[in-house]
Amino acid sequence: MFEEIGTNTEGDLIINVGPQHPATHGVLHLVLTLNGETIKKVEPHLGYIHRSIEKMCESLTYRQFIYVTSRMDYLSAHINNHACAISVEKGMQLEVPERAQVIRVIMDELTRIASHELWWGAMAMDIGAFTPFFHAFREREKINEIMEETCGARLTMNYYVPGGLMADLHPDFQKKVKEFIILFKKKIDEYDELVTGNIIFINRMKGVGLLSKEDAVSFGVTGPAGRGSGVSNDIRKLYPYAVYDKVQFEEILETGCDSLARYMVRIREMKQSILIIEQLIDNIPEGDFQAKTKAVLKLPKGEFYTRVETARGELGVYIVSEGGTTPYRIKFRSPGFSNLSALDKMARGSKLGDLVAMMGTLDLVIPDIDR
Amino acid sequence: MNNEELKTKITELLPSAIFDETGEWLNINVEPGDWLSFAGKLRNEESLFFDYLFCLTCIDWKTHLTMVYHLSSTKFRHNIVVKSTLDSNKPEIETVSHIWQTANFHEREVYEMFGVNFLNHPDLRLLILPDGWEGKNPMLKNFEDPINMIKL
Amino acid sequence: MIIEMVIAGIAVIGLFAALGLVLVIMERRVAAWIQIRLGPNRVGPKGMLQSLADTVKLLVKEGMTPNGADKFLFNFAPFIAMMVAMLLMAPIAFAKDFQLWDMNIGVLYITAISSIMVISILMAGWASNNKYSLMGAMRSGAQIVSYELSAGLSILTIVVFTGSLNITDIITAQADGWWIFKGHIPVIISFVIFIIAVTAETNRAPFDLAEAESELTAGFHTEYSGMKFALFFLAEYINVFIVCAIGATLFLGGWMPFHIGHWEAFNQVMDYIPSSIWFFGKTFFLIFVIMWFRWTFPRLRIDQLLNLEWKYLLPISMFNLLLATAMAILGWHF
Amino acid sequence: MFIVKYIKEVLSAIRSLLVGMRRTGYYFTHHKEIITEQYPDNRNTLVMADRFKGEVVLTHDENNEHACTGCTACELACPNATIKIVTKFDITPEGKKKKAIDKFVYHLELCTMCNLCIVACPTDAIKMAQTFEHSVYDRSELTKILNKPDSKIRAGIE
Repeated sequence: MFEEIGTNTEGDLIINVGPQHPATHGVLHLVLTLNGETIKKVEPHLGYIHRSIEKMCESLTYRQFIYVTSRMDYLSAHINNHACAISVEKGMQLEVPERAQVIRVIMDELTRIASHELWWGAMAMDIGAFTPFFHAFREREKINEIMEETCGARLTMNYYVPGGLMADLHPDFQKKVKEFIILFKKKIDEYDELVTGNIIFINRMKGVGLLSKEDAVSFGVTGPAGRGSGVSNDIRKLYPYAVYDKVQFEEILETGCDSLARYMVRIREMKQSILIIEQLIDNIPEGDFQAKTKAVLKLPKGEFYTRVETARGELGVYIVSEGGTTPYRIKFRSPGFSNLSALDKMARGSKLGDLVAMMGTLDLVIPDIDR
Repeated sequence: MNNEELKTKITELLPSAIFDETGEWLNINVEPGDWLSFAGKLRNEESLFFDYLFCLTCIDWKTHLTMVYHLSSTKFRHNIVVKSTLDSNKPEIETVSHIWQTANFHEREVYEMFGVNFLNHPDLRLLILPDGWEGKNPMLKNFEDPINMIKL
Repeated sequence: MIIEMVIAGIAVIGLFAALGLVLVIMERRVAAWIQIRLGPNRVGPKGMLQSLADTVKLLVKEGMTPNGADKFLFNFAPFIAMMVAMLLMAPIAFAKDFQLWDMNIGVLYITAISSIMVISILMAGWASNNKYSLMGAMRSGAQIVSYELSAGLSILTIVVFTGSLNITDIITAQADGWWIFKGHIPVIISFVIFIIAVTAETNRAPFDLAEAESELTAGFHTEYSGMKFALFFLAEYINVFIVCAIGATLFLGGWMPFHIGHWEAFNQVMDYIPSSIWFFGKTFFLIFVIMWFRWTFPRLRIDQLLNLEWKYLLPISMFNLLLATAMAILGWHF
Repeated sequence: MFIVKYIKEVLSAIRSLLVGMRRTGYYFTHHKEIITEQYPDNRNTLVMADRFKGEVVLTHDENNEHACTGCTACELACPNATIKIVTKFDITPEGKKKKAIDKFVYHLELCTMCNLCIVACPTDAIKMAQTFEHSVYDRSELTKILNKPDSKIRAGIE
């Protein structure tokens, strides 16, 4: 693997981007073949943060394995947990109380906003604008505070359990979320002033990292990255889970197929998430927050596949059960892994500076890729 | 298409397919030898149009390995699961990375984790594991690593 | 004569040190406030001594030379950067009658010397034996060479109006009003182009491709550490100061106070403010603008950077120079 | 026309840049918007959320009594083997043998604050504390024994 690094026979420059590199936001290792500034080939080398979560889960019970998945795509921890909780509930045919489902959706959407918020700041930083990072964190901090108050942690909350939630909402939750909505609506226009409308930014993103609709489907590029190529793949719309079929929202599709389209999808998606939260926040039904479950959970023999929409794309949780208290085999189809595989296709022929824009708009979270 | 229609259509394409409807989606068992031509038909047949391979994985059943392909169509929105049983002593199956490009990475992952050899794969190398792990397949049930694995 | 030179040398070095400290703290404070942070606030009153602490840290750090580096060039490059910065100090008029060397080709001298800067960057990038450094150096080579053209052309606008290359002459020509006010549109356009071009020439964001952090880790000074890095760092800030000083001299009247036509009383009040304060005030205002750019804009891509120069700035400034020449000949300025 | 388009392009580009500069200029001049928290300085006024999961503690009342029966539900619930309960047999005044905890060993270095042990506890003996400054100089200091010396189980808890 490392002999090939240097220059190849055609005199192209081979450089390593990562595992420690400011633009990879983690330990992603890309081997680039460059001709001058032009990229000829991108070759990802993964596994620097591989913990084999799938293998770990084989020895954890159905109550225990949910918390591990927060560490996968740590920016959409709630949504990962939601997928696992749904899988177990599907297997046990548990009815989740309405209240728990509504709260789950609100939490998921808050997580999605927080994740896009961080992506926006980090991507702007990749492009070279440092200020948006801090502005994005200001709003994200508010979400983290809401999470901390209700779930007890800021990033890896472990708030969902099979059958509902671990605890009821904090009394201040609704008030704080409403305050956040008002604040966020004010600040999202500032984002446009600072970054979206900026001519330098538009020029950096437009026509960069083209990924056609056919390729996006073929590479399995999902989430905002796929929707930027015009692929309708929002699991919340196509295969609604929890109460997503009862709320009004729009699936954002852009047809630009480039980095700017992927960027716009996320920016518009944040507004849709706010819309979903607005519909639900005043209509949280009263009742239990947790279904009655046995102390030891057992799934019947069979296979259970759950698809949810995380902030990065489609997360699949595939549980193969032999009827015991632990999964026999569990597979996480993580969105980042498939999204990354399209990077080579996108990057060929563009400039080195474009690579960071592409990586930024694919929104790569490395633990999500490596698992 | 619903499951019944899918069944009749698929039986036309591959008479030897065995169906199993216990799960959420239609399960189809195929022989590893039939897989490549069957996959091409699934992708290209106009009324099926399975253009989106959303999950590719393998299950170690100790006695044998099972490849699992989850397929979906972005046009008709129907899903199927294709399974193929491999011999655990010499697991081999044809690659589908030229039909669904996402299979490239997923097959590399299965190759290193389960040791399944994908015939005609363009770039079958270790993706996640570091150098020197060829032949040791961590996701197999009989894998032992006294240093890195902590038993609770 | 020798004593004079020694005193001047010490003064320049002292000014360098002071400027480095002031500009670094200023940059950090501007960045912090724009980014809704407090900024340095631990060392000294309100964190004012932070850059002194940083300097001490950099002094005691080990200056490493990579194994495969060209040792001589690697160690020599930061000094060239510093030398260029020092040479550029010579013709700048810091206050009334306070100038190291009032040469008759001051403006030409500045444009000539400032192009040597690129050599130190190329040298550093090449000698580091690091691919990132080399790419950074090559980028900045292409960048500085092309942006010198429009910087030079916009300076020429003022030379055309004044009819002299001498810095003192240019300043005295602005006694009845700064060029930015009495030069009409051509001077305003060339001022804008000058600011953009010098931002690029000093390798500062949004034109910091030579050290583009997210692409090339740290560009040409990736391998530098300790005092050698500090010299590059200092040279960057000194260069910013110098180009802003030149901008202030050419367009904003240097140490010349702000005068309005025949408002004698107002003009007299303005004259009471020392000329050095006028000079440094204008210079620091321009420095602030350049810092403001840095913390607002994303970075350009290399081809866009060259597009901007060759397709926009250069044609505009050439046309602008033509316009300015016509105006100077016809005497259409105040 | 080409020239008009060119000039319009330049002007709209400059405008978009000025819009951004106005926004950053606003924050440069409005210091009320600063959100920095000066952490070690505001330590005394810092209030953690009451559900914040900092570390597991075994609650003791003023009589140095706790509610842990040593049932090991928390030990079983823990995904990381963070908790180890060592039991012993106490002799009650009536002369009967009674199971009680000897040591409630808690490995903070392994804990992921997942809250599963708290949920599993049938007697609400353990809870999450809101502490968060856990740094120590030696790793062994993170292995804690939660029950205080000479503490007893509260009467009436089975």
